Amino acid sequence: MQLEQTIRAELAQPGKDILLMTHIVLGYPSLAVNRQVIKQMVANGVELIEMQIPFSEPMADGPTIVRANQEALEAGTTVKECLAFAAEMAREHDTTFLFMTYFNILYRYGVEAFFRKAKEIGIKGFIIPDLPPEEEEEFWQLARQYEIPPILIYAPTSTAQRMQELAASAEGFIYCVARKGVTGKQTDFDASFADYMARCRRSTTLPLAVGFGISCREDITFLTGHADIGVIGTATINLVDAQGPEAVGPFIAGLR
Amino acid sequence: MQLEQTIRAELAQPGKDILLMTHIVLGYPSLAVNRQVIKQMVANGVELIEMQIPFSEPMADGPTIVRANQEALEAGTTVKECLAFAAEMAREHDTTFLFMTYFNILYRYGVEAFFRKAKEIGIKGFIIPDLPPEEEEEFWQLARQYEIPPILIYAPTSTAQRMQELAASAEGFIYCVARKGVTGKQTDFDASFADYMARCRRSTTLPLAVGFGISCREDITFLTGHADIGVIGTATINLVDAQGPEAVGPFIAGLR
Amino acid sequence: MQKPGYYGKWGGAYIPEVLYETFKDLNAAFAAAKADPTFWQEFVDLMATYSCRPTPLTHAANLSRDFGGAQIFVKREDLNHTGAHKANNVMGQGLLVKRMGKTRVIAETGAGQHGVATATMAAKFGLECTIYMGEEDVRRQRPNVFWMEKLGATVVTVTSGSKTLKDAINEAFRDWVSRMDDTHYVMGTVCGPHPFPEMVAWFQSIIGIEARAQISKQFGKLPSRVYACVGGGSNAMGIFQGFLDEPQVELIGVEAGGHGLDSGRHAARLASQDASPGVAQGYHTMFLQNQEGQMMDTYSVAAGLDYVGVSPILTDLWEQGRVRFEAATDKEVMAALELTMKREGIIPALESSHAFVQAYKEAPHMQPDEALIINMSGRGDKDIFTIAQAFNDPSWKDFIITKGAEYAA
Amino acid sequence: MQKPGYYGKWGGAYIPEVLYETFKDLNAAFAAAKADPTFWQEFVDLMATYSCRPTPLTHAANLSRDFGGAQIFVKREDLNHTGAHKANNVMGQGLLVKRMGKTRVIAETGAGQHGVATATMAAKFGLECTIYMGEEDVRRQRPNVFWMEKLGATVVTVTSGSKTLKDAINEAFRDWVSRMDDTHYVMGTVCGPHPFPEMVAWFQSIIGIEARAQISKQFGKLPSRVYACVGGGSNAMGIFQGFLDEPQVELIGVEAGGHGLDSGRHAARLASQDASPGVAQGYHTMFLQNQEGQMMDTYSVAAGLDYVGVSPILTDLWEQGRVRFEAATDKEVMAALELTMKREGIIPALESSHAFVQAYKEAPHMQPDEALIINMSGRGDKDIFTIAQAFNDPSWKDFIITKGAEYAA
Ligand SMILES: Cc1ncc(COP(=O)(O)O)c(C=O)c1O
Ligand SMILES: Cc1ncc(COP(=O)(O)O)c(C=O)c1O
Repeated sequence: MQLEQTIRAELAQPGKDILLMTHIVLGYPSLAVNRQVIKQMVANGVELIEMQIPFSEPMADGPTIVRANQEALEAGTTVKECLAFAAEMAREHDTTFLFMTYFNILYRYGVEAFFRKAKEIGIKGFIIPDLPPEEEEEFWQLARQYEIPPILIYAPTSTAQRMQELAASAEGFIYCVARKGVTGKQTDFDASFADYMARCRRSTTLPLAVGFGISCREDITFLTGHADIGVIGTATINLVDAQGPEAVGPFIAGLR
Repeated sequence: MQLEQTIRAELAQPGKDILLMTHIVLGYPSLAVNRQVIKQMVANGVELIEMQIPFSEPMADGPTIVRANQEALEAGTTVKECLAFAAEMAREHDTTFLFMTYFNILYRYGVEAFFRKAKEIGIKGFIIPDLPPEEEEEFWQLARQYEIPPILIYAPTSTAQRMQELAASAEGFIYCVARKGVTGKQTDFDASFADYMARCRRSTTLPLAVGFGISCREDITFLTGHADIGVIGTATINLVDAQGPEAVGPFIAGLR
Repeated sequence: MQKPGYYGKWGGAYIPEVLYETFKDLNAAFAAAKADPTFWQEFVDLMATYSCRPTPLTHAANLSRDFGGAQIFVKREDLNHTGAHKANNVMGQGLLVKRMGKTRVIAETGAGQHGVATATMAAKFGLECTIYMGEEDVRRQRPNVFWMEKLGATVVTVTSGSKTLKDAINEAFRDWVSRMDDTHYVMGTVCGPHPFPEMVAWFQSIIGIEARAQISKQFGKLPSRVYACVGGGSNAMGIFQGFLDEPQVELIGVEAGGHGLDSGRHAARLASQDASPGVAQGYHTMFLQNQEGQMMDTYSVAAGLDYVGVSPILTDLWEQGRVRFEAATDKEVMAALELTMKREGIIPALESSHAFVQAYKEAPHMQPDEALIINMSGRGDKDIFTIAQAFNDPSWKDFIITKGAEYAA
Repeated sequence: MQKPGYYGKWGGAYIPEVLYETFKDLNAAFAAAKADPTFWQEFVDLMATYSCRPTPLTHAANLSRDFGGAQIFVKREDLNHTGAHKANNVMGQGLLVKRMGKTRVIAETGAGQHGVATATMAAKFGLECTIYMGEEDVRRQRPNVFWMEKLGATVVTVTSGSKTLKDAINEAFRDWVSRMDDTHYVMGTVCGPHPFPEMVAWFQSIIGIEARAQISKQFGKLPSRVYACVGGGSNAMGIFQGFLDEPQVELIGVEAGGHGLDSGRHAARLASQDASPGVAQGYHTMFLQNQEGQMMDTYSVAAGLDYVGVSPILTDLWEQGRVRFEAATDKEVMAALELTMKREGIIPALESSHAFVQAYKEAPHMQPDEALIINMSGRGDKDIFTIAQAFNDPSWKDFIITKGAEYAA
């Protein structure tokens, strides 16, 4: 509820035809660099930031994020540290922070304890790619109880019926995966993509985010009108790897 | 017939309690060395000489003779050369020469042609270890026709009945294999050996040769009384290998 | 009623949304196949004419005598085409793929056994085939890579994570989410999201059906105990299903004890104290993971047992007390392997040898009028590099050194 | 009447006198076994419970379709325990050894297949075991040496002659003449002195008995042609016996063409002009020998076909025109092997691949309502060193170089 309202409010601002959600793998290459990167993202107007708590089995991620997860863990990043870091970020920045991770991280922490902690920190939503609404009834109840919406996902393979099913229990926004596959590969924004977005739009009144393969101004320009939020994931990781955290500001600034 | 008479005549000579039969692999190490060795054998009183025509599959021979066969062949020794060499030896020396070889050599030459040739050369007997009397009827007929006796073999495994069977078609002498196994290993001349020799003796009136593992004066001394002929095989090959052909004369001279 | 795909609280289908329809179709196709008696018959016929089912049940007369206890019977899955029980599952899924009209299969492989079986099935059914294999395992199991390639499969080396089986599974999922329309993922064991555990268990049940009929015929009564090694758990589930409804038959799963349960270098989930409940690779089971839920590096001399998770069905049976779990160390495994070769002339795979260890420990304490069955999940001659190395065989090493020098020249 | 042990003018028993009694006993024991129906039943039961007989008859549906001619069926001797038809003969002789009360067995081996099978049988029957193997073959087939030793056998490297199979046979005979009282020589093929050809053919006839029943059941009528590779000839005799009395079934033996029949580097006795009648290794047959009767060096990519002689029974059938002989070159063999792997998911041994070559040449010219059977005498995965080398596989070579360096360090 709260998340959707925040998004609607941002979109209502003049000239804001599309919002930006960026992604970061906590602990990669280090929390210190994460801190710098987030600072630049915020400074350059990013509206939502997805913080991925690293997991050893990132099944739905592509090679870049897989490697980032792995190196973050090898560097000793713990869930505890990630939570403390997230608390710091939420405190410092007036931006919408979400957690992205795999279900096992919550499960081992204790699902309710995790919700409680996230609430306390000020996290506004969860993205858990390996948790379909059919599993873990308790999780969905806790989400309502703690008012932290788990962001549901549409895929190009989702039928209209499935989309409606998902929409019925969705809150905040819907994450539309731009194409089949994992994160980090280029997406073709062709006619079938427009059809897909139209299908998404028909099935729900919630804002739509589009992610997977969004990496440049052209992509964001194309998305504008189709989607409410453009998600930049792998692109910033590659950027930081290649040019360091300072490159993030100008990159973000140039997207819209 | 002829062969048995020759042997009996030799044995009738004063002081000749036992005859000596020596063995040579034709072409090993060369026909030239064979010539020297035979000369010394004859000069030192050997009564019978077994000339082995080399064969690629000397199944009944031990390592030393196997190697000798192989090296003779590798050096290019042919059956034709062996026959020519045998003819020369028989011409030069007034000694009893026999051919030892495997049946395939005769078979490929033509069995009758081989008998004819051997007769012409003056060969007095054949020893063919892979030809039992049950095989190759024609061969046994030719043997009678050409009066070249194939020397039959007794083994420690031969029953009294089998010995009698063999004796029935044997001529010249009987070759008693001293022990199980192949040529070239030491033989234990124990009580069971004496039993074996007694069995051999009971089964036939032919002279008995004993071979396999006879290598020194003690062996010959022991055999005297049990056997009519002592067969020296591998021992001379080893001697020539180690000390050259000149050592053969003194060795033979020292055996009786 | 229990939700489908759950075994007690274990199991489930924790899958990315993009696979939702794929799993819906797979569930439907599997349900239809299961309901259709001609499908099972087609499967049995295929296994009878292409593999050599029924595989024999061999009485290990020498070892039974030596131990002076139970009569030891060995279920000979090693005699399957491609050398292990993996063929049962793979050929079954192959028939399902044909029904679904898909044209491409993918699979993970650890030991390489499942990869070879899948490549074989793909050749037989005319399917395109890609096999994911951890870099570590590619290094250890080059012969299997060679055969997969020769059978026409593409082998992709997985360099992420611990570069072993679990990472190959992740990578296969990544392929699948990219290309689900024409592709079926041939999961190699009774793990992963529903319906895989149920499906793989169903195809592998052919082992237990046969074993039960065979022991009754050859021994005249049920065995007292049945032993199977447990990696993911497919061969164990396969044979156990023949006896699950007979409470007097004790079922024993044997996990990889590696350097010992205290060493931290093992892959024992249910036989050790080191595993805890978790959700990964699409299902809920006991995993070897740290406090925070990160999977640990496991270890075993047997690549096929070297895995962090275990079948949710077995976890449930363990929790119920229906299946007892034990672990065998590498050392015990090599000794049991050597003994089995010398006394019975059979060469169990390193994986299978784990089951032999536990049976040999218990046989002497049983009665000669009792029987036990060991499931020999595969043959060991495929493992010559690992086995010869584990025995530290000097002439083998010389041979490899010489060959290496010859190739390098 | 024909003398026993003769097939036309071929065969016989050219044995040293010291083995006379041994052969007498062996003939008697074999005759008694043959006359005793419980013996054959015991043999069939053993093969059913220890190996996996009946081995399947697999319809190679893809290749039948590809060639558009005869329906191709493959008799799967590769699925035998130890991976080849050699097991049939060895287990049969093992039962005979038990009857004779001997406690030690010896055998020759070329490819290593017969050695492994004999070592296996010896382990199973609790016999002492020595295997003779040419130095060349030990070098080529180290994995088999490793398994023989692990199975408890002593492997003796034979350094005489050409250091290959024929020399191993000579050496085994040398052992036997030294120690016939407690020792049986398990001859590995339908060669050697009587009663070996008859005995080995008898045990191997189980292949043909099964194949005939299977083709009738699976195809509804007899095959038009049956193909088998011929080294000594045991797998060929095994399957041919199922169809010898049906003149409309054409029988084709395929020998090793090596680098080609004109090259002089081959092992084709009956399919080439290079062999002539001879007597060696205890029997009379066609040998590859020179004018004076010295055996020649033979050559084949398949160690098991690399032999100077051939079964006297097959020589007789060839002379009678009942069996047609062809040769397959190494090159053709590698191509047929590759095709069979890719299209049918089966990996024939290099030896067996010779039979596939000829069948593939002829299948297209036959009718789709005709069947042909290929006897797949063994599996190829045992031959990885030879096969990977023959394919000149670069990653295999890298793997061996790396392993070699690791061991050398
Ligand atoms: C021979 C063999 N046995 C057992 C296993 C373990 O798998 P599971 O526990 O699924 O039977 C494997 C896996 O590769 C294997 O190859
Ligand atoms: C698989 C296989 N096939 C065939 C042969 C050739 O022998 P035979 O002609 O006696 O069947 C061998 C011999 O080692 C073999 O291993």
